[in-house]
Amino acid sequence: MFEDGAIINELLIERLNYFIYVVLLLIGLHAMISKRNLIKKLIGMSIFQTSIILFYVSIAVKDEATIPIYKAEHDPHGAASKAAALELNSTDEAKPLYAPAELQPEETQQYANPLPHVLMLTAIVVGVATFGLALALCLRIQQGYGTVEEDELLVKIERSDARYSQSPLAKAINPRRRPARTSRKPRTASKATRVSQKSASSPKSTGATQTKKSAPKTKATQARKKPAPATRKPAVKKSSVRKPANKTTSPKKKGAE
Amino acid sequence: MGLELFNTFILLLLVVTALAALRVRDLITAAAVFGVYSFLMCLLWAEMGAVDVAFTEATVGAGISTVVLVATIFNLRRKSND
Amino acid sequence: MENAIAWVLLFPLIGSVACALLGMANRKLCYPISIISMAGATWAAVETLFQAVACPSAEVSYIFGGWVLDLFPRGVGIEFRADLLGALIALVVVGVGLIVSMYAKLPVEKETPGKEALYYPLFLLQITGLAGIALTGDAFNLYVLIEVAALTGYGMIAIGSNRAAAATFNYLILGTIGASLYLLGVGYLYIKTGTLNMVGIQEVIAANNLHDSPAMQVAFVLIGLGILIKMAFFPFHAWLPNAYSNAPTTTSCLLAPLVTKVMIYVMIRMVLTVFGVEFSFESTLWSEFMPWLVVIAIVCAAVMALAQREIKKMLAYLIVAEVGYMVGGVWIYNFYGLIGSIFHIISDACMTLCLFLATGIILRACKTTHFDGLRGLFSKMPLTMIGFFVGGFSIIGLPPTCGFFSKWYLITGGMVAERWEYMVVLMFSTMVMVVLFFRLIERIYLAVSESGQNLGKGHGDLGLTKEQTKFEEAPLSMLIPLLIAASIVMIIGVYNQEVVNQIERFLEPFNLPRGTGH
Amino acid sequence: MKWISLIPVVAVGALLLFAATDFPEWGDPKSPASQSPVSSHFINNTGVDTEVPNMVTAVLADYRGFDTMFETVVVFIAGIAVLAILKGSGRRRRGPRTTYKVEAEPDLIVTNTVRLVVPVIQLFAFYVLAHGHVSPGGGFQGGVVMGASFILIALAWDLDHALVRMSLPRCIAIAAAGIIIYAGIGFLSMFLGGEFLDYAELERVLPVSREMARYHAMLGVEIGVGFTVTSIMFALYANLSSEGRLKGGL
Repeated sequence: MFEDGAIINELLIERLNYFIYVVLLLIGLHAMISKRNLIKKLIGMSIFQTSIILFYVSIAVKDEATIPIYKAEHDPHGAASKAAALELNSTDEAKPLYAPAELQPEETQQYANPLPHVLMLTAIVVGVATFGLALALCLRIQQGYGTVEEDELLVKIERSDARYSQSPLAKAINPRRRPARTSRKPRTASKATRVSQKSASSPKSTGATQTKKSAPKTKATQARKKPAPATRKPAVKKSSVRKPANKTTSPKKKGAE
Repeated sequence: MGLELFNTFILLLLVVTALAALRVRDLITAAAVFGVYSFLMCLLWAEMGAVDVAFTEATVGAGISTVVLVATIFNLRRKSND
Repeated sequence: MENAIAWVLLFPLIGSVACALLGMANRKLCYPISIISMAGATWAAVETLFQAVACPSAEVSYIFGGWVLDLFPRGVGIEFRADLLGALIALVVVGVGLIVSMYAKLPVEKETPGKEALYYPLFLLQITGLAGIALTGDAFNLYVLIEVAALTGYGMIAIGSNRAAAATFNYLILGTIGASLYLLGVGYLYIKTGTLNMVGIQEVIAANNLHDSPAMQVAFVLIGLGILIKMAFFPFHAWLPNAYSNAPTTTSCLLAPLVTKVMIYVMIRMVLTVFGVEFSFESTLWSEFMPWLVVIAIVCAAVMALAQREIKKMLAYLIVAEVGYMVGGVWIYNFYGLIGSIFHIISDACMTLCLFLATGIILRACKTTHFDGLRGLFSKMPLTMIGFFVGGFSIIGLPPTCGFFSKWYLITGGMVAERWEYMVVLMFSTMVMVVLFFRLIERIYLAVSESGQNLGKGHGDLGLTKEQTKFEEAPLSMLIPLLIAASIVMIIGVYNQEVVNQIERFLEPFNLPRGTGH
Repeated sequence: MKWISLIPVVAVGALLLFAATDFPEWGDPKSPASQSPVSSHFINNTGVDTEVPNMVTAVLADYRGFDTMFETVVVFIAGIAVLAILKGSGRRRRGPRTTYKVEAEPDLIVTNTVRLVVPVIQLFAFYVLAHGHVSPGGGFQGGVVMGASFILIALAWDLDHALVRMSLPRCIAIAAAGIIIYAGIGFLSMFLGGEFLDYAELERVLPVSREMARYHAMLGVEIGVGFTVTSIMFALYANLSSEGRLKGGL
């Protein structure tokens, strides 16, 4: 039905607003789905939301209508109503007469519909709230993973997930070693392991398996995982190394907070 | 007719700025173009009689959003891969 | 008390502001404040429910700002309407909120240290948003409340780890698409009907005969799509498992039972109250193809749940499967199916709460939720495990629990409506859940003898010492909410007829088919 | 892979264009939205009900005041959530921040200009807030402008300079106070016998008519909104520009 020239014509000429809002909405939606950069996704999200607001504002438009603020002759505190009030103030029933008069239906046509405007004020504010929150998330992701590119992020997340979802049976070679710090509080956990990394950076325990370019957390993962299945000794050694390292970090953390 | 032309012009410019904001690889530029987009939108709404909405969009969309976006990008990598 | 319906929201709202203010001075105050405000809200919700039950029209209407219906046209003010369905769901929301707020003390202290004054306000506002969704009678107000619930949800999930922040970002993008599509759909409704009040919209649809209007059809699709994204229906579920399994314990305890279920409530509300039965089921094709989508959704979610090795992830996929149940119950277009759907919202909220509370305790005790970390837990914490399995049995659908009865109605609905595919898939997923939970039972109950001896072969290298299987029950502030939740699951199961009576009374005026729908 | 994402986009687009053909004429005063009793009531009776000339303000703060309260709450949530997400996470500083090294000394011309401009901006913010009843504006716009003035201080000097004037605990306190003002007016009218947010009941404590009680209560509500928005907008900027560390310039 879109091949019909009349409809295209109607859309492009008479309802350009409706057409452009759809175009903007699609641009935003496509950016949200396909862009790899998280900030770009957010810009797309904002475009998506503004296009919907454009649609609502388009609903409110009336031909020949002005903005939804009373003109002087309808203003409840304007000159016209004051004059009326002064004239009629002498009688006892002044109050109902003082009250501004209701507009007649033909006068209603002079003003744009205020309701969509109100709704969109709310929507704009909700939009900026979401936007701010999403930016905070971006910062947090940057701090955690060092990137806001989705494809790089996915790789790093996959690596850290592989560590968290590892079975405690596979980890617990040494029965006395509980599967400590697996999934909760990864920040402190990663910190502890990182410090342990620094203190125990002698090549004997960790080996040459580390890569320099990845995030410290994943470094620690590899360092912890690799020696464990190989032999018992490095695991025991590592745990003994990590304990004091953990102790040294905890007061520092308290101080920072 | 003059207003209609203005309307059409802004609508087309909106599409251009929206595409440009998503296209450029420099995020600061993207933020700036996004600010332009918001401001055009504000103009359009003012023209359509939604003065309150336009005012809010001018302060929130073109103002605070852009500032906050730039402030965030300063803490991230400026170049984007797409 | 005539303002009870407003107090349902106002109690948590005041509580959150008080938490934010007083929590800055002393963060220990947050926990009692949240309990008090949730208790108040629960009282108000109970009161509202009783009012609705007592009222002959079975609904309580409350218009904010004094724009009463006699003097002003419908839709001038924002209306809150607690019919039986809305009041029931609101009660479930604040009830779950109360239980979780009791539970929250230790997990919040442990997982988000120093952030209590920020966490509790979000927690309470989440409940405000969800309870508001259940009660509101205004389509746009619903959008605002959805966003309140969504934004607090993002904050509550991302407050935890970096991984949670990454998961939240996906949730935020998808959630915003969903909410925006809903907003767009409301715009389409508005452009065709000129009102935002839910009852008003339906009046206009009926009066102007808008059943075949393309804009209305598209509005229906947009709203439906938006809600399906928000409720994590199968193809759109991508945000849910990661977000819930990485969230702090209290957050997942609150969000998992409520968010998806409240969105299903919104779908039922849209179908029955806003668009009307005739429009939703007869003028659109949704009742033709949705059951088939539900079949795909349930099968995929059940299989994915089967593949998980971690309780939290597994439960997250179970939620996705349960969403499929309830959506199917709506779209088979049958009286009993809808009863089952509504009842399942209630019972699923209770049993999911039960499971997540228990999982939180497991996580605290074992530091892991991996299946292999659970060996011998029964001898360590028997009460917690009983709570866990009450929830599990309810999900499977064993008789004394409420899950059995809601599933019973769903299956009856499928049978009466002759949607065999839906029935079969319900059976199938029940089987999957049996496998899931008995796999856990095997690990938790059977793998260790009572003396804590290593059973050795056949169960892998258990390597548990006596110390590890020593009786060490969870702290009372966590155990009591779990036991309350477990007993609620049983109580609703025992008194299921009372609940069903009210749901039937709510559904009576809609003239749903009791036989085949078409 | 990129073309896969086009499928849903094209589908949604086709759907929307399909519906667009069913819309009423552009700017048609007889369209259902413009003709509905609700919209005409707002246009015809706002003056009678509330005596506010700006219908948008009246609908926003009074007829749909409940929405607006939650809108304020949403802003509050955003502030709290951003604080919660970023608090204590910004200690590990790395990455490209150093490439945008800020000059140690704030620029003389900039600071002096800002010194001159900020009072004007703040005055304008008050004007926008208070004059929202008769002209475009209101609590949100005024609040945002006010918040922007603090952001300007933070930009011209550095964040510490602005945080001296508006520390983060104070931000939260002011934001909470805004909601308390808003909800408090609602409660007051509830305790005076009306529904929640029924400002007309305030006539019993205000020496004015029911309509003017609505008028004045709306101003109070807008002030509450302004409080919350001001502080949260600044808190957003402060947190995002410093990754939650709340130190240093941009």
